[in-house]
Parts: sequence; C-alpha cells; structure tokens
Amino acid sequence: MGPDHLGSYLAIAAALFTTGVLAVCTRRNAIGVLIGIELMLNAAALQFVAYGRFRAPLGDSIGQAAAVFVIVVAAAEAAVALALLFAVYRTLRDIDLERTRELAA
Amino acid sequence: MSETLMILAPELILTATLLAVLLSDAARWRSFAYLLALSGTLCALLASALAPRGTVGDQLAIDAWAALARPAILLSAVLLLMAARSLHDDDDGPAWAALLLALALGALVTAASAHLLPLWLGLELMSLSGYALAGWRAGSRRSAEAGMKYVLFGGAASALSLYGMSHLYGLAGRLDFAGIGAMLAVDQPLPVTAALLIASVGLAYKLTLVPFHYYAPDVYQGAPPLAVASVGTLPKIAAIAVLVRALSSAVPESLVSPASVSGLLALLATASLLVAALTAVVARDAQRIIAYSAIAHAGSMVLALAARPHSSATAAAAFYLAAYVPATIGALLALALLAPTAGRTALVELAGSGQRRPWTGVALVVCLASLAGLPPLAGFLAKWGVLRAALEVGLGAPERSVLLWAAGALLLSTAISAWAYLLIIRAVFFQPAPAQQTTATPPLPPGVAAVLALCVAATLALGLWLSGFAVLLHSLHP
Amino acid sequence: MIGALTWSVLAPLLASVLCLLAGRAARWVALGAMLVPLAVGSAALVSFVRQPGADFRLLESYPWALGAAWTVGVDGIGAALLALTGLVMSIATISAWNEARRPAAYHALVCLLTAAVVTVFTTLDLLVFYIAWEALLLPMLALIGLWGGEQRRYAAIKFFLFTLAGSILMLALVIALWVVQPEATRSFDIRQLAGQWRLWESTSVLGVSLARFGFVAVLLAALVKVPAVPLHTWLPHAHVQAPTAISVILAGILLKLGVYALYRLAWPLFPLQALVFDHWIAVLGVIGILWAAWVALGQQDLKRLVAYASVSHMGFCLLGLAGLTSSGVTGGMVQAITHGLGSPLLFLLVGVVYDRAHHRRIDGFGGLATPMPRFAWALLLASLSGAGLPGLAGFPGEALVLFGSYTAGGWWSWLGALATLSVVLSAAYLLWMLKRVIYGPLRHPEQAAFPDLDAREQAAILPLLLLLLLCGVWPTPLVAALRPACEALITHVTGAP
Amino acid sequence: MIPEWLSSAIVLIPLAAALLAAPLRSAGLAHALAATAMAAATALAVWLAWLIVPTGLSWQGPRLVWLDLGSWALSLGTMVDSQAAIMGVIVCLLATLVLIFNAWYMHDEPLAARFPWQFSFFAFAMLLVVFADNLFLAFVGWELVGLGSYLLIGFWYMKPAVADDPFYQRFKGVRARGVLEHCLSPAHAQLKAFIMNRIGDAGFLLGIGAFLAAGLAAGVRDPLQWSELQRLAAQGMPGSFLGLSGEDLLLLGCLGVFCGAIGKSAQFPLHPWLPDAMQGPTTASSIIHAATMVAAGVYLVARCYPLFPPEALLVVGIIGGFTCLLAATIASVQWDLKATLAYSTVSQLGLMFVGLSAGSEAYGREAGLGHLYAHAMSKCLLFLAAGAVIHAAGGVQDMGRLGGLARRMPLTAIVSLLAVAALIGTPFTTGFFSKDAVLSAALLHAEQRGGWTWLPFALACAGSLLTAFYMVRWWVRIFLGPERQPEITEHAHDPPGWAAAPLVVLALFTLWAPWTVREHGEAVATGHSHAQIAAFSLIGGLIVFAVLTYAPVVRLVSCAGKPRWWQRIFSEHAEQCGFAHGQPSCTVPCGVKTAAAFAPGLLLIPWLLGYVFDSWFAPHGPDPAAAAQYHAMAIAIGLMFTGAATGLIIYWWLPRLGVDTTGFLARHIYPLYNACANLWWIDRAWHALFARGLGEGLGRLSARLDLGDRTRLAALEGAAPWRPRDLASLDGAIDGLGRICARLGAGLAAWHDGRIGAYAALAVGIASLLVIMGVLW
Amino acid sequence: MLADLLFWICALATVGGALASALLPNLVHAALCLGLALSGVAGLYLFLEAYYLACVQVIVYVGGILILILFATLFSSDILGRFQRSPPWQRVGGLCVAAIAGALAVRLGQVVYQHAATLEHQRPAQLREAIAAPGGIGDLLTGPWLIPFLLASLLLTAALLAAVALVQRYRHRTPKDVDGS
Repeated sequence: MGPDHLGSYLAIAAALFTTGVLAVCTRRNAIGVLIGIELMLNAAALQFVAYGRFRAPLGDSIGQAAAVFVIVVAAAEAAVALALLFAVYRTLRDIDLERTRELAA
Repeated sequence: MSETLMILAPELILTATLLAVLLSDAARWRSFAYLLALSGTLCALLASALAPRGTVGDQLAIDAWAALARPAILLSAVLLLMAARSLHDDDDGPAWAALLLALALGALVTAASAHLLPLWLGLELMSLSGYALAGWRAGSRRSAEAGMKYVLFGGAASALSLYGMSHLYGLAGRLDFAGIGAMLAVDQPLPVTAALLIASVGLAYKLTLVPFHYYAPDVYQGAPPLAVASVGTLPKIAAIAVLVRALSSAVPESLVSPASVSGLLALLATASLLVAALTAVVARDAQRIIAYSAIAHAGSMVLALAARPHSSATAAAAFYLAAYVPATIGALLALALLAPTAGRTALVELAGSGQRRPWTGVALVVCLASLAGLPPLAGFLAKWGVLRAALEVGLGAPERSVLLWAAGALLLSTAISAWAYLLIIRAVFFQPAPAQQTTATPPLPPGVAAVLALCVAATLALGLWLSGFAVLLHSLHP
Repeated sequence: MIGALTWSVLAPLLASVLCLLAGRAARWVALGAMLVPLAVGSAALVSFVRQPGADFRLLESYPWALGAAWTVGVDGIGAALLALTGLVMSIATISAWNEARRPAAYHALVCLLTAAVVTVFTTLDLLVFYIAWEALLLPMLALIGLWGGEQRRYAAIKFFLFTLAGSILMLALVIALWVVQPEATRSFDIRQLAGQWRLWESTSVLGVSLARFGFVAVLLAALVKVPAVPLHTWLPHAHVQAPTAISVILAGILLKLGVYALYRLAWPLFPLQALVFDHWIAVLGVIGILWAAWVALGQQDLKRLVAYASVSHMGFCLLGLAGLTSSGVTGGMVQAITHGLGSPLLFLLVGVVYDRAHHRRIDGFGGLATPMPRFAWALLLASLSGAGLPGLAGFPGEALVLFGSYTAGGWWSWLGALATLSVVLSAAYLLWMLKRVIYGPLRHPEQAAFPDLDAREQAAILPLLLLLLLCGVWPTPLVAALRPACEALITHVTGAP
Repeated sequence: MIPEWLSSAIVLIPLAAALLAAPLRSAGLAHALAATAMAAATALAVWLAWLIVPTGLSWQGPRLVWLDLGSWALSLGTMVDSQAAIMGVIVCLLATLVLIFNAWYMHDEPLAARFPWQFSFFAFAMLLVVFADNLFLAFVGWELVGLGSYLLIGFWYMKPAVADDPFYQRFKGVRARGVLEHCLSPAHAQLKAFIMNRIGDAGFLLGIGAFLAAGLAAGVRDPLQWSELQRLAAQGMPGSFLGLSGEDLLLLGCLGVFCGAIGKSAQFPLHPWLPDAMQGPTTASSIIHAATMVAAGVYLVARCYPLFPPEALLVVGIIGGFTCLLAATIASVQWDLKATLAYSTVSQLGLMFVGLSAGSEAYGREAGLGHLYAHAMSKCLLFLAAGAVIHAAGGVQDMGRLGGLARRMPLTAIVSLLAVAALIGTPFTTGFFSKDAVLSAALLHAEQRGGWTWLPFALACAGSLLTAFYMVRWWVRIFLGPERQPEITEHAHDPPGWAAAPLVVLALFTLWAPWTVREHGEAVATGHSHAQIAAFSLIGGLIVFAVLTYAPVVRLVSCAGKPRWWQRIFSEHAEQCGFAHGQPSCTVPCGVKTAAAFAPGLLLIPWLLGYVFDSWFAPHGPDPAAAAQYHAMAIAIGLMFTGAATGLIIYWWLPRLGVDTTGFLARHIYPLYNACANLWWIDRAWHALFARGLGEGLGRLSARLDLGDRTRLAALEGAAPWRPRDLASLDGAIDGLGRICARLGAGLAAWHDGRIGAYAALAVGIASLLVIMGVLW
Repeated sequence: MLADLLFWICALATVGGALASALLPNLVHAALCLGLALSGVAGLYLFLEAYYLACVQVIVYVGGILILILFATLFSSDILGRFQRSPPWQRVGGLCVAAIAGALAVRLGQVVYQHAATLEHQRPAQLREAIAAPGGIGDLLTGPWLIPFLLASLLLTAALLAAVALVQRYRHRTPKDVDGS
C-alpha cells in the first residue's frame, strides 16, 4: 500500500467519494452540498489520473486530460451554482435547505 | 477536413448564432436578439436536414439516430424561441436566447456523441443552461428554489456518473463506446456492467427515470413554463438518441444477453410508470402533473427500448418522442397563458381559466388528451407502437415475459394518469371562475398562439396520419 | 367514390366543424348532419327487411395504415342500430333546440359524438373500432362536464374513468391479436379474425390462454357500457347530471355499444370462451334485471328511476344474448333497439317536467294529468312500454328473451323464471311513479299553471311514440331483419367446439 | 258456410269504435257511436252463435304469423267453438246495454267523453281473449284487458285518497273498517289492480313457458295452439321446464294458467284489488268487475279444460271453494252497497271454479260455464241497479243511510229483486238452474272421488247459504224498511225511459236465457220436471213460514228489550250486550247461544227436504248421477230458502216487530264479525308486506346499497374525504379503488418532501443498492 | 522512505480534510478543510507524475473555486452552524446511504483492481519521466480530443453567461420578494 500501488489511490478516491456522498446527503446548508459535489468530482478526477498512471499504455495521457476537463466542468458548475445560490439568498435571505421546501408534493 | 465541417455544419452554425446573440446583447440590439437566434436555428435546422452522415474521429457519430434527433432538437428549439419571443417581456431576452441555444447545442453534441467525454460534456452543457433557465424568473422564490435544487441534484448525479466513467476508463483504457464494447467482449462482464450502470446514471438523471426522478416534480413546478418546456424536451431527445447508440455499441447483443438488458430497462420503465402515475393523482399543481407525466413517458420510451433487438422497438421510441415533445410544449404554453399570475399554476388558481381563454383551454385539452393516450391523437399511436413492440417480443419469447408485465404497467398507468390529466381539465374548465376578476385578460400574444397552434396541429396530424409510424420505421432501418 | 356508410360518418364530422363557424345556425347544421345516418340506416334496414340475410351490405374498404383499413359494412343489426342512432341524435338535437349555453360548441360536440358512434356501429375493422370506441370519451366528458347539472364534474369524470379503465385491456387485446397472426396474413378485419379464432386459443400469455384474456377484456369493456350490475354505478350519476338531450343520447345509443361490442367482437372472435362464460353472463343479466328493478323501486329522483329502468331492460339483452337460442339472441337485439326508442322518450318527458319545475323529486310532483293531459298520456304510454305491455315496443323483445330462456332447457329455465319476476317489478316501479307524478290530486297548486307540451317537445316525442306503437303492434319486419344475422352468430358459436 | 271475416270483424269493430270515439269531444256523440258499433258487433255475434252453437263444432278463423323464429313461430288467429260464441254474444250484448245506460248515468259528468272509447277498447281486449286461437294471443288479450280495467278504474284519477275526501268521510259506512282509507283512491286502486293482475300474469307466463318447452321439444311449428296443446297433453308432455317433465310439466302448465286466472278472476290470494276497483264508475264495474273481465279466468280454465289433470282440478276446487266462503262472509257485514256486490262477485266466481273442478265426467265444465253466463246477466243488472240507486241518492253508497227506496224507485226495486232472486238461486230463474248444476256436479264428483273432493262441495254449500243471506240483506236494507235519512233519498227516482230499457232487458234474461237452458240441459241428465221444482218450492215456502213463527223465540233470545230472567239464562251479562261503538260487547257464549237457537232450523230443512221427499217419491230411479243431482237440487233449494229466511227475519221481520237489529251480527258474533269487517286482514297484509315491506322498504334499502345514502350523494361534488362507511354502497366501494390509488400516491408523494438532501440520498442509495444487489453481489 | 512518509501525509490530509469538510457545522471551517483536501489531492497528483495537473488543481480548484465557495458562505445566515443542524433522521439516513455508496465504491474498485491486474498492458516503471511532460495532454487536446476541447470552452462561456445573467438581474430589483412566488 504505497505511492506506487494503484490500490492506495483507489482507496483514497473511494474515501473521497464516500465523504462527498455523506456531505451531499447530510449537510443542511447548500454550500455543504456543493462541497460534497466537489469532493465527488475530485474523487473521479483522482481515479482518472490513477488509472492513467498505472493502466494506460505508454504516452497515453487520457486520464490527465480527462482530469483537466473535470476541473474545468467543476469550475463552470460551481459558478452557476453560486449564481443560483445568490438568487435564493436574495429572495429567501438564507440558503438553508430546510426552508427551501415550498416546492413539494 | 471539409468533410467533418459538412458533418458538423448544424453545430457550427448554432455556435456562431450563440456568439452573435451574445454580441447583440452587448451592442444594445436587444430587440433583434430573438430574430437573430431564430434565423440561426432555422439555418442550423436546414443544415442538419442536408448534412451527410459520418463520424468525427471517435468522438461524434452522426448515424441514423443522430440524423433524426438533430432536426427534432432544432425544431423544438425554434418552437421555444418563437414562444419566448412573445412571452418574455423583460429585457434579458438575448441572454435567455443564448442559454437556450447553449442547451440546444449541448443536446446536439450529446445526441451525436460516441465517446464518454463529449457525452459527459454535452450533458453538463445541457444541465448548466438548464439550471440557469430554471432559475430565470428574477425575484421569484419558487424559481430560485427550483434552480438551486436542479443544480445540486444535477451536480451530484453527474459526479456519480463521472465516478462510474472513471472506473470504465480504468477497465477499458479507452473512453469511446466501441472501445468499451470491444473490452467487454474480452473478459467476464461483471465489473464492466457495474461501471456501465453507474456511468449511465447521467442519462437516467436526464431522462428522469425512477431513482433519479426526484428533482423533476419540484423543478418543473417552480421553473417558468418555457424553461420547463426546454428542460423537459430537448435533453430527453438527446438522452434517448445516445442511449440507443450506447446500447448498440457499448453493450453488443452478442455478449450481454438482450433478455437481461431488457429486463433491467423494463424494470426501470415499470417503476417510472407506476410511481409517476400514482403520485400524479395527488399532485395539486398543474406543472407538477406535467412533470409526473414526463417521468411516465420517459418510462414508456425506455420500455420501447427494452424490446430493442426487435426492429420496431427504436422506431416506437422515436415516434413516442415525436408525439411527446409537441404535446408537452403545447400543454406547458397553454398553462402559461391560462395561469392568472405568472409562475403560479396551482390547480386552485387555474380554476375557471377556461372561460377566460377558451381556445387555449381547448388546445390544453388536446395536448393533455394526447399525453393521456386517447385514440384520435398522436399519444395513442405512440402508446400503440410501444405496446406493439413490447407484446410482439414478450409473446414471442417466454424469457422476455417481463415485457408483458411492463406492458400491463403501462396500461395501468395510462388509466390512473388519465385521472391526473382530468384534474387539470377539471380545474381549467369545470371549476367556476373565482368571483374577484381583477385584471381584464390581455389578448393572446401572436407568437405563442402560433406555437400553440403548431403543437396542436402536430399532435392531431401525427395521430391521424397512421402511416407516420411506418415512414419512421423505414428511415431508422433503411 | 365515397359510399353511403362513409358519408354517414363524414357528414357529422364536417358538420361539427361547420357548427363551430355557423354560430346561431349550428342547430340546423347539426340536424341536417344527423339525417344522413338516419336515411342511410333506414335504407339499409329496409333492404334487410325486404331480403333478410346474414350478409354485410353497403361494404366499402379503403386501405389506411398500420394494418388497419377503413372497412365499413352493416348487417341487420348494424343497419337497425345505425337508423336508431340517426333517429335518436336528430331527436336529441330537436330537444336541445334552444340550448342557450354556447350552442355552437354544444352541437359541434354532439356531431363529433355521432361520428364516433356511427363509426363504431359500421366499422368491420378492429383498430378503427377501438379508436372510435375510445374517441367518444372526450365529447361525452365535455358535454356532461360543461352543460350538466350541479354535480356534473363528479359525474363526467366518473364516466370518463369508468369507461377508460373498462376498455384499457382491449388496447392490449387489439395489439395481441395483431401480433399473434402469422406475418403474411395480418389484418384487423373482424370477419377474417373470426375465421382464425383457433389461433389465439392455443397461444398463452402469462399462463392464461390469449382467447380467455381477450374475451375477458372485451367483456369488461362491454359490461361497463351495457351496463351490467356491478359496473353500472356510473350510469345514474351520468344520467342525472347530463342535460336532457345528452341523457337521451346516452340512454338511446351509448348503452347499445356494450351489447353491440359483445355481438360483434366477443362472440365471433372467442366462440369457445363464449360457451364457457355464457352461463355467468346470463346470471349477471338476471341479477342486473332484478337488482336494478328493486333499486328503481326505492328511488326518489325521477331521472335516476328511469336510469335504473334502462339498466334493468339492458339486463334482458344480456340474458337473451347469452342464451344462444334463436329467439333469445333475436329477442336481445330487438330489446336493445326498442329500448333505444322507449327510454329516450322517458328521458324527454322527464326533461319536459324538469324544464317546468326545475327539480326532479318525484314527491315534488302530483296530479300533473290535470294541467298537462298530453304529457300525461305520453308518459303513460312510455311507462307501459317500459313495463312490457303487449301492443307496445317493450313487449316483443322481452317476450322473445323470456321464451328463449324457457326453451333453452336445463337450468336456463330457472333464469327465465327469475327474469319473469321483472314483469311484476317493472310494472310496479313505473306505474307507481306514474301514480305519484300524474294521477291523484294536484299536490302543489303552483303546478296547475304548467303549460302542456309545446310544438318543439311534441316534434321530439311524436316520432318515438309512433315507432313505439308500430314496433309493439307489428314487430315482424324488425324480427325478420335481425334473425338471420343472429342465427349466423349462433351457428358460429355453437359450431365452434 | 261461415264467412272468413266474421270472427275477426267481431273482435275488431270495438277497436275501430275506440279509435273513432277517442278524439270526439261531446259525450253524447261518443256514446252513440260506441253503442251502435257494439250493437253491430252483438248482431254479428248472435249470427255467429246461430251458426256455431247448434253444430257444436269448433271453427278455425284466419291465422297470421306474428313472430317467425325459424323452427317455431308465434301467430295471431281466431278460433270459435260454442263456448266462445256464447261468451261473445254475452260480452257484446252487455257492452251495448251498459253503454246505453251509461249515456244517462254520466249525463252530468264532465269527463264522460273519455268513457266510451276506453270502454270499447276494453270490449275489444275481452273479445280478443274470447276468440284467441292460441295461449299466446290469450296472454296478449289478458294484458290488454288489464290495461282496459286500469284505465277505467282510474276514470276519476284526480280524486284524492278517501281519507281526505270530505264527501266520502261524511257518507262512509258507520262501521266500514278494513278499508285502508289513507291510501284508497282511484289512482291507488288502478295501480293495485294492475300489479295484482301482473302477479297473476307472471304465473301465466310460467304456464306458457311450460307448454312452450313441451311444444318445442316435440318440434311443433305452432306450439301454443289449443289443438296442439291437447295433442301434447294426450301423448304426455315431452321436454322439461324448471326440472319438471311429463305429468308434472302438464300440472305446472295448468297451474300456471290457473295462476293467471286467480290474478284476473280475483281468487283467494289476489282478490283484494276487486273491492278497491269499486272506485271506478259503477257502469264500468258492471261489465268489468261483474260480467266479463273477472270471468275471463273461468273462461280460460274452461278453454284449457282437457289439459287439466285431476290434481289440478282439486286445487282449482279448493281455492274456488275457499274464496267463495271467505268472500261470502265478508259480503255479509259490508255497509257499502257496491262493496257487497264486489265481494259477492268474488264469491260467485269461487263457486264457478268449484263447478269447473268437478271434472268432465260430472259435467263440471258445463256447470261452471252455465253459472258464468247466469251470473254475468244478474250481476250486471245488480250493478246497473246499484248505479241507479247511487245516482238517485246523490252519490251516497252507505246502506245505513238508505232505505225504503221501493216506494220511490219501483222499477229499480222490482228489477233488482229479480236479479237477487236469480243470484241466490230461486227456482224458475236462470240462477237456480246454474247453481243447481254446480252443486250437483260438485256432489257427483265428491261421491265419485270422495276424500278431499268433499271440501269444495261443503265450502260451496256454505257459500251459497251466505249468498242468500247477504243478497236478501242487501235488497231489504235498500228497498224495504223506513227511509233512514229522508234528506238523502227524497229526490230518488227511477232512470228515465230509454235508460230503464237495459234494466228491463237484463231482468228478462235473468228469468230465462237460451244458453242457460242449453247448458243445464246438457249438465243435468235427468232434467227435473217443473212439477218437482214447484213441489219443492212449495215445501220450502212452508218451512220458511214455520221458521218465521219461530221468530218470537228469537225475540226472546235477542237482548233487545230489558233482559228478563229467562233471557239472563241465555245471556247472563245482558247489560254489556248493548252494542257500543267498536267495543266487543258480548263474548262467545252469547253468540253460541244465538247460533244454537237457529242451528236446528237451518240445518234441518235441507236434509229434511232431501231425505223426506226422496223416500216418499224416489223419482230418480237407480242411476247414481240422477240421484246426486236430485239431492243437490234439494240441497240448493233448502240452502236458498234458509239463507233468505234468515235474512228476512233479521232485517225485515224483526224490525217490523220493533226489535232494533241494526248491529245484530256485531253484537252477537263480534269476533267473527270483527274479522269479516276487517276483510280477514288480507288487505292489510298485502299493504304491509308488499307495498311497505318489499316495495318501499326493500327498494330504499337497495337504493342505499347501490348509490350510498343521502349524505354521500350530497357530498359527492366537493372533494369530500372518502369515509369507510362508503364501503357499504357499491358505488362507494368502486370509488374506494380510486381512493386506494390516491392513498398509494400520497404515500409515494411523502418521499417528495422538498429536501434536496433526501432526494440525493434516495437517488444514490437506491442506485447503488440496485447495482450492488444486481451485479456486484 | 521519505516518499512513503510524504505520500501518507498527503493521503491523510486529503481524507481528513474531506471528512472535516463534510462534518464540521461551521461553514468556513468546512470550506477551509475542503481546501486542505484539494491540496492533498494535488499532492497525490504529484506522486502520480501529473505535475501539470497538480498545478492546475492548486491554481484553479484551490485558488478559484474554493475562494468562490468561501464567498458563497456569506449567503447563509448561520455561518457558525450553531443552530442550523440538519434533522437527525436525515443525518442517519445520509450515513447509511454514504455507507452503501462507500461499499459500492470499494467493491467496484476491488473488482476493477483484480480485473485490471489481468490486463497485459502493465507498464514498465522506467519510462516514467517520458510521460511527465505536459505535452501529452496538449497533443491529445489538439488531436483526437479537439471536439471536447471546443466543447469545454463553450461550456465555460455558457456558464459565464448564465452566472452573469442570473446575478445582474437582481441589480436593479429590490430584494423584496417580487411576486411572492
């Protein structure tokens, strides 16, 4: 279980992913959920790079390219998410997910 | 190079239009923005009809399905732009048009994608513009809440999907469908199917299939009607197109037995149909009922795909889309016009709006009847196609009998959701209008009226022109 | 060149569009359109009376798509029902002559309804049959929902969901029949399907034979429409809340769709199952007769009483049809047609009283014979016809069905004996209603000023009265026209095993 | 030699008259048209009878196929034999006479224009039954006759229930209990009549079904023709119906037909409609409820006579006898003069059925028919006379208020005396010959078969005894004695000239009628010589005189005056014997004592006459049939004289002696009297069981079971929550299905509570569970 | 040995930071711990010879997105997380779902790991430095992956447009709820 074992990276990625899911499911604040999403994305990016490093054939940097794309999309998504949180803030004075339950069954 | 240019003509034209609209926003030609967007999309539509088929590297594959999906997407975008032009009075028109074009572009790319990355990027592009459109109505608490829920749920789902894709990359070393399919052929499918399933979460989320349908009712209820229309229709066309391609290339029949694939899809379809029908009955908001109908119709399309190896399966799904899209757009536009206060389509508030705008009411009834599947309209033929495919395969092979149970679920959900649609018709037409009628109803904006007429005409035409189905069948399997 | 039958479908369709444009003159357009099926139907019926036969006449066939073809044709029963549709629809239009609330839309929807009903009666194609069967839901929903009485919303929605749920299985059946046929000879033509009934006896779907599933599907759809007792509770609501003209249409024609579906689809396509289930259907018929009669006895509302009378009479059609004896089946069909004359008349008369008193409680009337003698005589004749008095239209159908079940042997005669009870019960509830409404002193003085039947009401009532007398005194031509088709059906079903 | 069209012409002329007279406005013109038409029909009927009766053949008229059903068909046709010819003449004759009388009777009636065409329609229907050549056409005629009576009973449909009809309350009989006053009205009477006839018709239909099943099993083309039926009955009934076959099937068929007859001829269980039918005009009742319609039952049984097995005849006899006695007892205590006639009709019909039950070897068919014809004439005359009396008394029908009308209406008195004489069987009237034939047939049958067949004969004798009693009571109370309320009867007068003509004609027919002589000639083998009849009458008269002198004994016994010591022996608690309104004064002992006083005289005379005269003269020789008929004649005359004597004593002789016998029966046999006055509670039973119980009660219950109760129906529109109570109704249960969907939907919707965290959790959780379970396990 | 130690430090930082950001009620602390986790991941990239990626991660993620999230924490009224606790059943539910997801991730990783081990294209260690250069990504983006590259740019434009359009719509509107909807 060292730096040059794929298993460890997979383990770390899995831990990141699980914590991300935990954050998404339990946080009461929208920011918390956002943090969770970022964690899950990072887990995926890390796994891409890890597989790229250990599995991919010579000179193949698909993993890293994919990770770059992941980061780009994460950035874009964060921007839009925060814009929408801003809209919620301006109308509700708060981004507490317990209070944004007007749309329900 | 000129070859790929010709193939990607529609996408390029659309991108150009997008940028032009952005410039027009900057250069204060706000009133032209919509015309610009409209003309651009029409050119793209023309180009997509004429564009040759082919593949762009291992990224995009413009095959029979993409050739059909692209004009459909652009046509819907045209309809939405025409409606938006007269519905939106505020001055952020150009931004809205640009976002819609971005959504359309995302859909085009997803529909044509043959590689996991453009698929995921296309999904993300659609989602981002979708989030913005959902939260578009400024100052409205409901619209903001809808946007937020959409962005959070969308983000989580795409992250989960990405995680699946990373494992797929780990296994296959390549990200394109053909590669994954080839890798599947090499060794035992267990891990790959798992990774594939998680990767396909993105599609399921976009198609609002059961485990990932939770956001749809809330978002459809809160978002402005045009946003719901665009988010509800364009991504579905793209998702079905790419699902068909993924199933045919990434999951070749030779290896994963069609029975297990159709078993899974039939299970998802039955769950979507029943959950949507039952919850629609107790919904108290018109757009929320439309959301549940979207979930149910997604279930039906997936049921059509579940009968896949059979020739008429994909045609049934395609015809279902052709019937579903105009009906949903028509219904939502009608609701937008009938709702007394913008953005509130609760059944209680819609009471008696039929008296104020009778013809819009009639259009709504026709669209809802088509969604419910009543015979003379397109919805019936769509259900007919799906049922035929399911029964033909189900009766043919005993191990595919799960399709018969799914067909039964489809019939049951048709019967139950008819009650939900009746709730809307009851509110619009049968309930007496509230006494205090403050504002006089403004005349019908011409743009929206035209779009509404087009949608109703499409529903009726597809319903009566029985041979439409055969033409579609021929075009999909030349 | 478009044949007569297709014109009798196209005319109402075109009329429904014209009505929307015609505005005030919509009612004339509608009336004109209704006369086309009436004319075509009566011409066909006369041709069957002159040369009785079990063949299909006025046949036309235009290929359409999806395997369906617009094939239309009528046999004895089809012709009679077509003529009945034309007649009842024109009478309904006359009775709704001065409908104030949005007349154009009203007449347009009635024309649409006519087109759908005429298609059901004339088509020989299973898919077109199903499309027309479902298509008449929307106009009826609008007609009851928008022009109805105080609880119209509940009644309209209940009607819609009841019929839709009832016939949803039929959609699966239509497709299954299409799928099961061999690739080359796939067709929806009912005659051809009747020929290959053995095909779906053998295939099984989810463990049960397709024929049984099919028979149950058609039976469910038909029993909701007939209506047979357990599935009949939508009818009183629909009748009480519908405006008079729509009640007339509902009672006159829509109840016949159920019997026609059994006659055209269930028996020919699944003869073996028919032989298995006929006893249960007959028992259902008898239960329907007696239960509806007893409930009618306890009714306070005039229109609901007449509605239950319809349920009771339609029970006879079921008993007759299930008996599979020549007099039973012919009697069932004659009963369906003569009930199509008698029960609209009753509803028209109830409408007359409702227009004047604006309520339908039987205790709210009393001694109407003094101010309204003509109305009293018409109601007397209509009630007596309902009670099955010889010399009026109610008798031949009932008598034939009873004699059919007497002579069918075995425990059919017990069913016949039970059905004979209805002779007493129908006289009881109809004439008791008559006593409380017409005879006796004038219970409410203000009703003394009620005007008697005016010209419009008489124009709607007289043709029905004359036909009641004609069919009662001399039903021979009608029976002669219907018998060959019924006997062909019997030989088809009994010859099956 | 018989024209083809004759029989159908007779049937169709009244129908034509009805159709022509209907639109006429003026009553006089309508009556004239109808009367002439009926007269023409009578002439044709007489001509037909003239051709048919002497030959005694049966002639088949033209036949028309009505409903052709491939293997068998229902057809319309006429068949005439002597029975039909005679009945045809009687129906047409009576119709003509009644129409003429009615022209006068309804001269001041505003609705009179409606009477002639409804009456002609009824006559058409009756003739249809008479001339029908098959059981199906008879059934059609049966129902149309029911419709005719329905219309005529409801002639004054606008009259309220008698409870709130001031005229009726003021002049109703003092002790007219048993009438359900709160609902008795013409409208109620017509409904009751139609429903009870329909119950009979339901039985008739089952009878037809039995014969039809047999006919089709034998493969007969026209299964219900009389000739076909006889052939089927002869060779044993093939096929089966309701599980019965062979002899049982024939019994079921005949009992079915008899059930139809019970309904129409108002026999025991289905008789309450006839007395209520008196709400209709008297002239209408005269022909419907006296002569023709009610006789249709007897006519039909006579028509199907060869089919009836002995057991069926026994049933006919017992029911007939029981009805005869039951109705006679009720008639004896009635105060309304039309009610007495109505119950007397029911009783006489019972007698006819007893006659019929004697079987063909004891000439039962001829006896029954003979009594039918005789009774038709006399009862029609009685009703017309009653009509005249009522018209004269300004509508008052209570015998307690009338009296002494003989002085004011001599013609009506004499004519009704003749009718009464014929009805109770006074010798030398048609009534005597027919009643004697009936009793002798019943006696002969009883002697031949013995056992239960004695019961009809015994009941018949008791019935005819009481008949004499109440008819004399009826005549004496109306025409003799003091005028009880002069202000009512001061303007009484006989019907004017042409209106009296029908009365006189009918009176003549009661004395002598060609058909009675023919029937009696056939029935009584010996044919008593008039001398014998004269001798018997003389002896009877002497005995009556002896009983009259016996009257003082009765005076002693009666508690009229101050109870002397010896009276106390007979009625020790004499003081409570005074008749108090409604209070049961004396108990059984007093009644027993009175009966004991009269018993020896009443029972002695018939036996004495029969035995003494037989031993002295023995004119009949060894033939048992002649002996039975001879004894029966003696008994008939004895019973007649005894009953008449009792009636005369109580209602004419004792009042002349100053004894007040107004409440005589009530005082002395109160329990029996109370039962009879309450019509043996049969009417109440019918009303409670059928109208209240099965009708409204069960109807309301089933209505609630079907659509739910009033609160549910009212709450339907608003989205009222579905209550578990709704399950009680079928409609509620079906709504329950919708509620289940909504409940499931609400359950699922609870998971959409708006929390985005929950959404993500559910989505990821379910997806991963699916993948783990499905794939990675 | 040093490399192993460094590796475990980065790993611990990543997982610890992630857990902290998920569980700490105080939003600012959570955001900062997220920064720690992201830096840890950047460190791991270094161990995986993805040097360019590590820089991008540090600059874009930690520098850009984290700062954005930090600003966003200002929107919430209870930054210190003293009284806005999510309902207990949601926390328990979330834990269970996280456990299931974790199990899925671990099992999937295990299965893929065992399966991937069988793949023959196991790379020799010595060629590490060849792939270190960022050129590889560049060749890929301009070569076969041109379409995704363009798409990414479009994505960013759209996101920019969306964010700006959404926010500037509130510039001249009063914060009061416009239509109460």
